This record gives sequence, structure tokens and C-alpha cells, in this order.
Amino acid sequence: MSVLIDQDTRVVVQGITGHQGMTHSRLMRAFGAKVVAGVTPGKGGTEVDGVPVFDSVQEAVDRTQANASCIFVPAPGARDALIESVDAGIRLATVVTEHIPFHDMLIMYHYASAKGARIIGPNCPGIAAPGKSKVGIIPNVVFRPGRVGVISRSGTLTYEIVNGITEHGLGQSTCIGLGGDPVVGTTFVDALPLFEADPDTDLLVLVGEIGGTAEEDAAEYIRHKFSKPVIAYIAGRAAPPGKRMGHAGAIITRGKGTADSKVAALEAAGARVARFPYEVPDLVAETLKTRGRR
Amino acid sequence: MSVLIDQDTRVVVQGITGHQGMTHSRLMRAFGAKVVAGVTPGKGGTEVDGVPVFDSVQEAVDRTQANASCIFVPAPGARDALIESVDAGIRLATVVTEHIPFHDMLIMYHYASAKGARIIGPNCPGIAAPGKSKVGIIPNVVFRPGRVGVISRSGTLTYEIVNGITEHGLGQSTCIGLGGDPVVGTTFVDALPLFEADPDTDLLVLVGEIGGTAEEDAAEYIRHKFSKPVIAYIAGRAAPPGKRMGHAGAIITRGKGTADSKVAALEAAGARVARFPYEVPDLVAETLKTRGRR
Amino acid sequence: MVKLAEWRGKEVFRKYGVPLPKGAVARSPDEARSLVTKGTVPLPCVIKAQVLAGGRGKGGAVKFANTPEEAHAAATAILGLEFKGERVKELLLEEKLPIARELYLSLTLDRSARLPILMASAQGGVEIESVEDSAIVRQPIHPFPGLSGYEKRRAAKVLGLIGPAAKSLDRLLDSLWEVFMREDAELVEINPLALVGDRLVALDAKVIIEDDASFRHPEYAEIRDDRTPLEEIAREKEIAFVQLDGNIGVIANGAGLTMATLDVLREFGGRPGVFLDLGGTDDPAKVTEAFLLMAQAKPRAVFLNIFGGVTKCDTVAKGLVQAMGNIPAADRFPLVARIRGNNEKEGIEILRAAGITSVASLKESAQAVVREAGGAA
Amino acid sequence: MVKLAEWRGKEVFRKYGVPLPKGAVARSPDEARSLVTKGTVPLPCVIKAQVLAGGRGKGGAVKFANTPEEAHAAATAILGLEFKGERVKELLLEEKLPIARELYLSLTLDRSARLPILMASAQGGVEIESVEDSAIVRQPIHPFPGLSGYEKRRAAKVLGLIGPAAKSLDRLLDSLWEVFMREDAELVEINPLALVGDRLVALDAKVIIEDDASFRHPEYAEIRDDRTPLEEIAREKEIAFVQLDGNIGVIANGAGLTMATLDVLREFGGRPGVFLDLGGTDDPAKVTEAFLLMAQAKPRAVFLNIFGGVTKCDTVAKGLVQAMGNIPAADRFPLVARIRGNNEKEGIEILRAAGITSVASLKESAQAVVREAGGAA
Repeated sequence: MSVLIDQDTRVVVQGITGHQGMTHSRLMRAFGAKVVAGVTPGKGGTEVDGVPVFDSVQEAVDRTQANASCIFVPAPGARDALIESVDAGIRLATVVTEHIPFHDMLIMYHYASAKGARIIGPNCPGIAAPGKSKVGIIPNVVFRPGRVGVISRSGTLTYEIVNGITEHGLGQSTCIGLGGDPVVGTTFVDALPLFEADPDTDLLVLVGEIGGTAEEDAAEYIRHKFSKPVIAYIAGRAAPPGKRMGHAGAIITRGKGTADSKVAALEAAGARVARFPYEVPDLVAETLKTRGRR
Repeated sequence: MSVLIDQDTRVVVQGITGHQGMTHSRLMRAFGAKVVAGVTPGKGGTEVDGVPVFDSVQEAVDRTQANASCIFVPAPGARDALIESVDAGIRLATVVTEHIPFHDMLIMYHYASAKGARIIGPNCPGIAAPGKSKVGIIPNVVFRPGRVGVISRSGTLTYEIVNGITEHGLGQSTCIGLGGDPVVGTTFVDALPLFEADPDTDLLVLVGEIGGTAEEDAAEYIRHKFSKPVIAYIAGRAAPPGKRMGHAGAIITRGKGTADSKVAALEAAGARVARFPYEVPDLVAETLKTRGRR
Repeated sequence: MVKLAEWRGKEVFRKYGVPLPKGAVARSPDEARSLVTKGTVPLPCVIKAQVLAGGRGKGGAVKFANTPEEAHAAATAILGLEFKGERVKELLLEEKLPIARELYLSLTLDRSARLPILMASAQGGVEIESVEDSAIVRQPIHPFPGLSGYEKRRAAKVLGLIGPAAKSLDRLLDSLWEVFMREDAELVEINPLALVGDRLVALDAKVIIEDDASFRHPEYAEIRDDRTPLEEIAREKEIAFVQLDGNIGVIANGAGLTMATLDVLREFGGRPGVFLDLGGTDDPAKVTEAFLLMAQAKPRAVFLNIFGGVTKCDTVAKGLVQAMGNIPAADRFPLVARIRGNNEKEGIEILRAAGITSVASLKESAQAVVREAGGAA
Repeated sequence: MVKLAEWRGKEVFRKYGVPLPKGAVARSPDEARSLVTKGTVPLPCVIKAQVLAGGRGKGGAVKFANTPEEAHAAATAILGLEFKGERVKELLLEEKLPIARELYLSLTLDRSARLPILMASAQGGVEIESVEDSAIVRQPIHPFPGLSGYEKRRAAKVLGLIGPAAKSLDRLLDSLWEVFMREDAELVEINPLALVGDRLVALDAKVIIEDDASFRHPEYAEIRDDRTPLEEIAREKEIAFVQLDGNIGVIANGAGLTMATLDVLREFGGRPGVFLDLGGTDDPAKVTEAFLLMAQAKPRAVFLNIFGGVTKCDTVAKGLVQAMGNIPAADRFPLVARIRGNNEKEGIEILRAAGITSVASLKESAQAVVREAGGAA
């Protein structure tokens, strides 16, 4: 088992004929994902690397039984693309697109929720279940099948940490990059129960960053409802207050959402918090050893 | 058991200080309903017949554990009243108010659905479970506890038919007046599974009328998923096409929704269809006798 | 239901940016000629009677003009018409455009889906009822996100629009959606929607505003729809009133009971002529007004069939007795009364004191009123 | 983030019907006097520097005038100010109103709830951060039904408004909600919101428009926020760039990795001065531009820390080598490079050919760059 995706996941790539859509469809397939369809309005009937392209998600679903979508559509059209996939019956949509206005994302999130659909992202690396499937853009090379779950608000920092775990000789069950935008479809708290329920995950690595209260909320959940060991890292302890470090998720406002408050909350919930990314693999290995699992 | 409401239902009446709200709160209590609170903004702290009045539904819920609301608020404020009750955690709202714009009702319905709340109505008589509770305005005198379920799109015609059943010496498990507006929160198809699951209902009376396709949709459901006997009556066989008979639910458009199409669909689904209201009680009695139940 | 005349519908369209031909309204032949002479309306132009009924083209209510004098003559001809019972008082003059194709577009409510629905067909310019279903796209729209890109693309596809024409559709649909939502419309329809070069133009406009939303739209208060004078009075008094060609008057409460009463009357050969639905009133004065209104419709006999809920039986009885005293002798009618439900005993007592008997059985009371009206048809 | 100056924010408010004092903008003392003389701004009036920083009142950037000459003098004084690093170029002159009470109102985003949130407090006119939590109502608003009656009543209650003042709030909140939703605002804030008699007036306006929504709002394109000149250039080139007071330049990709790099540098005593986040580019030219920009910031040493995903290692290596050739000798800096991830081998090879060594370990590479910058602080 894995979380959210597995070998039966049938991916439709929205925006497959763009540079990113095309490149990452290839990389997903190289990782073992079943990319069964692409959608680009007006390009229906063509193919990308042998993957059929349709004019609408509904056609793609009808013809290929796609059940997960990966959205590369540029920001001005991303909201429409998500609504289309939800209306076509897709219940898992990974939105890679960055710079989506949060006002659009509010509508996307609440509409998807009302329809029972889950969004990963936006502005996120997506999901990888090594040996099974991948939806999104996380580099293939960093993974190795294993029993460590990873959830993260960051992009490249996730790769860095997953790579460290792999170089340490361990592997991952599922890794989800949630994205760090002001409004995300799936938060730590939304993702934690999935890993709690996953028999293939022995330990969870949580990669957070300053800004917002997602890590504090996660700590609260972990304290009461999460039984597996958690190793965390919070980026931005040395970041200057009130300055943006690349995206809006990292503004510190009104003394909340600081690294200190997040670290304290997670430690109080029983998580071990690494001070630097390169400490994570050691803490993971050590914890698994203590627990007698691997 | 009964459908939707029972002796544990705790009713908050929104608009309790108006003439209708006050009168029907009394009648509901006379029927045995637990009316625990009223809401009228600006009148918080007062009482109506000993029922405490609050400024907001949230306060009413917090203080009295109300779990069902009955809305008498005039049309211009009805949408806000429903949103308020849903946001306060109420999961069953009966909207008695008439003349609510369907545009408002679209928002009310889809918002309530997204939050897992059910609306009965608008412009409806409400729900009565004789011997247990009542939410709405159906006359108390027509009922008698029994094992016949009733669902209806009409108001007074429901009373007429329920009264006929009672005068025939039979009684009702639960009666739901769904209302006949263009957009209703609960349709026949939404209500049928509730009666199917209710061990206290042996037979269902369905009272429909011309216009729309709710009866045809119900027939489809009955044919495949409803195991109890159904007696139906469709009002409006003699109504002139294209003319309004009092509310918008009764416009016949484009040859659909005629009495003939509804009667045919219901008979094909195994229902017995009365030609006149006064035939209903006989058909009910006869059917129950055949089945050896009462 | 507030049906807007074409020119009013187009005023609403203009406010929301729906593309329209150049045009103006005239109320006399002189005004029509002057609009053309001044260039307000370019020539050649089309001149259309502003009536609510359809089929204007075939009925001679639409004419063309190439000169100011032709415009004057056409206006004279059309303003003299009585079109399907409606006298023509207003004309819409519009430039005549070189039309490549005529399309159909509308937004209305899908009751079953409980969603607004967009209907589009490449076969415009004819009554949509005559277009086969397979040639019409029906796209439900969720009111929360509103009209989405893929929904508009689906419409463009069925309409056969690409490139700039598809872009024109995209903007037009956004405007039409705004009209539907913000104006509380029951229906917005463009038929025909013309393709002129690579842009779209609404040649006609059908806009129906929901009556129940009138509290948000005082601007439509003075616009009437196609009611008879008595129906109009009823509307002002908030009494649902329908006039047909029969001789029995029916006063009931609630649409379902009213229709059931009609079903029963027909069964016994009665010909109901006026229906009056008291709805949920509990005001004796309103009941009195209803009876006085009924008297004006001059029925042969009247059937009062009330099941008391919100409307209580004694209220109805009081109102009825009050009315009977005020109806002129010449307008009096035989009455069969049946009152059941809330406060039934009190109501029956009041009627009895006034010499009116209430019959308990629906069947028997219906049979009685048919007899009073002169027997089965 | 587009922060609108008070007068621009008020222009937006006016469009949506938020009640405002009478006022006008002046850019010179003469213009200020003239506005008063002509009666465009009634006397007595208040004259406010149009700067983005808060605390204008205490900082001498707000003055009052009872005569045209006083207005001229006040304008002269304020236009001469440099307020918190910003030169005052514009003044807003507004009528001085008899204020009964000062309130606080704002709409912003609650990230945890994933909902817009309405904040209201009876303690307006002071920084909301200084008001205790119990005195602030926080009401989440669902975007689907939008602002509801009960939510507005809750705000009226905490603000202590009843009768006509509560009605005034009701309308004002509808307007404010429209501003928030239709203008894609991150924040709309009125502080203070004045109670004048029984009506409400927005004395100040703080409106921040979301950068990401700029494709819908070309009208805000020319409005800049408080970036340094280099940050401004970076923004135009779509490179995230932050300048601080340190001497190590950091080029990384992704906010998380950038922050982690900073954490590690600080651990070893480094003082990062410029952060440059390449984000998700895969264009060598953009990498070159980033390096040239970095050179202009004149760091003592630069740390390149890339984990290749969308941005591939060889792309970065190519861009870097290209940039190194173009940086003037005087602006060159010692470089420590660490490139990992997609196309790592190719990238390392390109760097090696240009004489640059990539260090695989984050810890060791961070230690190396701190040494290059002159050792731990």
C-alpha cells in the first residue's frame, strides 16, 4: 500500500502539450506512473510520446478511465482546469502551477471539498510512491522504495531531504509535497491520517517552514492522534522577520508562525526536530533502529 | 423510529416572534415537539410562551442544544437565516417561508449540501411524525400514529390526503411536505431512501403534481431501489397547459412533466395511482390488507 | 414572472456588455422615420413590433426598410397591428446586419439538477422546441464557481465557433451569466444569436425576471406581463388567479388542492372557468376580496374548497359571509362550500348561521357544484 | 504585493460605495491651498502624507488646517519630510469630521481556515496589534454564500452599533466584501472607521492587492511597493530577491531550500546579505541574469546551492559559467557551488571545465563559503 496513489493510479495531465507538461509526463512514466491521457483544448486527437491528447477532461476520463489529474495549466487558467477535472469526476488533483491567486484557490478548494475531491498543491512538487507511481515533478533520482513517509511544504528542500534519506540507505513509502502557498488543498493535518493508516509507513518525516500555523496545527494532531514516530525539520530559523523568502507562505506576521513556536509545538508533541536538513537522515535511522523496524 | 425527526429532535424556530412563528411554535409543542429555542435578532433575552429567544442561532445551539431549525423568516432574509443555521451546526432545516427567489435557493441548497445539512422546503408544510414530533405547519388534527409514510410536493392537498387516511382508521409513521417550488432542498428521490430504511413504515403514499420531473425521477428510483408498496396521486390532470396554478412548480413546459407521463412512469414502477384524492385511503387499506400488514 | 419586451431585455444586455446591433425604440411612424434620418439607426434597417408573443416574423410584425420613407410606412403598418391579442405600441428599429449564421443560446434553471443550465445550438432563428435534442448542448453550471472555461469551450464546439468568434462567445457568455445571476432571471435567451463576420451579435433578447426576486429589483416593478385585467387585480392583491373558458369558479387554498379540485370537477363533467388560490393567507379581508373578484368573473356557480392549515376555516367563513353581503344582487352565484381542517367546527358554524351548508365529502361537493352550474358538459 | 497608498485605496473604496470624507490629492503647497480656497476640500481639514508606512500621526506626517494659508504651510512642512525612508510626494486633504467613536474593520485571509476573515473591533484608531484579542471579533466568511446577515450583525454587536448606524455598517460591509473579492485583495483595512452622528465614514484605507492576481488587474501594474532598486529589477526579471545586511550572497532554488541554506550559514557564523531564489526556472539566461544581479549587490562571497528539479543542474551550470565571463573584474566574488539532483553529473562536469568545484555536502560547502567571506562573525 501507499498513500493516495499506487500502481493503479491512472493519470491525466492537464496542459500536457506545454514544455513542463511534456517533460514531466515523460519523467512520471519513467518513474513507473501510468500516464494514460493528456488534455489541451484544441489539441484533441494528437499524441504526446504516445499518450493520447483530448480536448476535455471528461473525454479523457470517458476514454481512458483516468482517475487522477496533474495540472500544469498556467495560473490564469488553473482554476478552470481544476473545476473541469472535478466536474469530470476526478477525485485527486495535483496542481503544480505556481502563482495562482489565493482567491482562485479558495474557490478551487471549497468547490473540490464540496464534491469530495482532494487537491494537492498548488505550487507543489506533488506525490511520489517509489516503485509504484508519481504525480508531479519531484526528481526521480532521489527516491528508493522503503518505509519512511515524507510530507513537506517545500519543494527543493523536500528533494534535498528525501535524497539524504536515500543516500543513508533508507527508502520512502510515499512522499507528498504539499506546497507552501497561502491556501493549500491538503495541509499537514489533512495528510497525517493518510500516513497513520498506511501499513507501509513506519515513520514520518515532516518538513515545515516559518509562516502560518500549519506546523503548530500538525503538532496538535500528532500529539493526540498520530502513533508513528515523527522527525521534523523547520526551515527559516535564521530568516529575518517580515521579509518574503520566495513565496507568500513564508511571511512572519504578528509573532505567530515563528520557527521557535513550531519547533516547540512539535517537540511537545513527541516529534524529534532536526536543526539542519542533513541531521534528518541520522535521526530517522536512529529512531527506526530504536523501534526495531526499518 | 421515524424519518428525520423523533422525540429527541430539539427545534429552534427562526423568526419565532412573528405571527406565524409564534402560532406554529405553539402548535408544534401541542403536537409534542420539543421547541427549545427561538431566534429573532434584537430580541435575544426575551421569551415566547416560555421558549427562550436568542439573537443568533449559534447562541441558541450553544445554550439549548437545538439540532433542527424551522425557518419562518420572510423571503428577503430567508437565505441568510438558512446560512446562519447551517454555520451554527444545524443539519436539518425546514424552511416554511414562501416566495424565496430560486436563485437564493440554489445557493442555500448547494451550501447546505456542501456542509452535510439537509433542507426541507422551502414553501413547505414541513415534517410530522405523529406521537413524536413536528417541525413545520401541518395541521395537528389530521394525524394519527401509524405505519403509512407520506411524501408530498403539495401543502393543503397533503392535509386532505393525510386526513383521509386518518378518517379511514389508519395512521402515519412520518409525513414530509417537500414543497413545490422550482428548487427544493429535498426531492422525492432524496426522501425515498429514508422511508425505505424506516422499519416503522410499511407503505408509502406519494402525492405529486404536474410540472418538473420529480415524479418521473421518483418512479425510476422506486422501480430499482424501493421495496415497499407505493400509492400515488398526481394533481393537475385537468390543468390547462402553460398556466400557473398558484406556484411556479406547476408550469408545464415542452411536453414534459404532464400528469400522463407521471402516472405512466409510476404505474410502470409498480405503484398504484389514485385518480382522485379520495381514492387514496381505499387503495392504502386494500394494499396493506393484501400484504397482511397494517 | 416579469417578461421583458425585446428592447427592455436589450437594455439589460447592454448594461452587461452583450454585443447588440445599433438600434432605438420608436412609438410613432414619425419617430421611426426621424431615427433613420438622423442616422441613429443606420439603413437598411429592421423594424420589429415590441410584443411578448413569438412568431413575429411570420405574423407581419417584423419589416425591413431601405429608406426613411419605407421606415415610416413599415412603422405605420406594424403600429396598426393587434398581434396575438396584444396591441403594438412600441417598435424597435435596428441596423440590418450581414448574417453568416444564426445560433441559439440560453440560460435557465434545471429543476432536477437544481442547477442553472446553459443551452446552445447551432440551429438558431427557429423555435428551440422544434430543434431535435441531439443538436442542443445542455450544460449545467454550478453557481459556486460560476461559468467555467471548459463549459464555454463545449458551447463553442457545438456552435462551430473557433478563433476570434470563439473569443467573442467567451466574453458574451460571461456577460449572459452575469445577467442571469445578477438580474435574478428565470430565462435569458438569445435567438437568434448572429455570427457577423467573426463576431457575435444578439439579434433578439428574451429576458424573464423571477417575480419572487422583485424585492431586489424595484426597477422592474412597473412592467406587467400578459395577465388579463382581473388577473392583474388579483396579482396586486397577492391572490393567485387564473382565468379559463369554463363556468365554474373555484376558490381553494394551495396549488395542489386547487388542481385536485379541478381534476374532480372535470371527472363529473364540470367546466371550471376561474381558479382562485388563497394560498397561505389568514386574513378574512383577503378572503372577502377574493370573493368579490370572483363575482366580477361572473361564474355560473362557485365551489369553495378549503383545507385549513395556515388559512383557518373560521377565517375563510368570516371572509365569505362578509363578501356575500357586498356582492351586488346581479352578480350573486350559487355556492357550494367544503371547509375542512384547522378550526373546522367554528367555520362550519359561522357558515350555518349565514345559511350556507358545508359538505364534508370532496366527491359529493364536486357533484353538487356541477349540478348548480347546469350539469355535465 | 501591491500596497495602495491611502488615496488610491480610497479611490477603490469610492468605486464600491464605501463612505468617505470629502477630499482630494495635492502634490504641492499651492495645489493644497487652492483645493481649500475652491471649496473642493471644506475647512477645517486634515492633511496627510501619502506614504505606505504607519504611525504618520506621531511622525508629523499628519497636520490640520483651519485656513487656506494654514493648509499651504502644513503642505509645505509635510512635503519636505522623508518619512521612514520614503520621500513624501503626495498629500491627501480631507474635511475634518466630528468623530463620535473610532472603530476598526478589516478583511483578510485566514490561512488555517482557508477562508476570508472579517475582523472588527470597537478599539479603532490604534494599531490593531496592540488591541487585546478579546476585543476583536474574528468572523470567517465562506466565499460561496459570501457575507451573511448574521455575520454582519455579529460585527455590529462588537462595534456597539444599533439602528441607523448598524444599517450603515451593513451596507459598508457589503461594499468592503466586494472590494476584497473583486479586487483580489490580500487585505482591506479601515482604521479608523469613524462614527459621525449615526453614519460611518472610512477615515483611512489600507488596501493590498495580491501580486499573483495581477493578470486580472492591469490597472495596478504601475504601482510599486517598498522594494529596494535591486529588488525591483529582480521583480521585473521574476527572480525572488531579498536584501539584508550581511556579506554572503546566496543563490538557491525554492523558498524552503533558500531558508535552510540560511539556517546552515548562520550556524557556522556566516552573515548572509542577499538571497536570490531562482524558483522553478529552467532557462540558463535567467540564471546568468541572477548572477549579474548578485554581482551588483557586491557580496564578499557567494554560495550557490541548487537542488535540481524543474531547474536542472546543467542549466544552472551553463548560466553560471556564462555569467562569470560577463562580470567586471572589480565585481567578481569567491564562489562555493553545490549542485545536486536532476542532471547533477552534467552540471558538475560543466562547472569543472570552467574551474569551479561542486561540493556535495551542504555542511562542508556552507563552512567553505563562511571561510571565503572572512570567517565567522
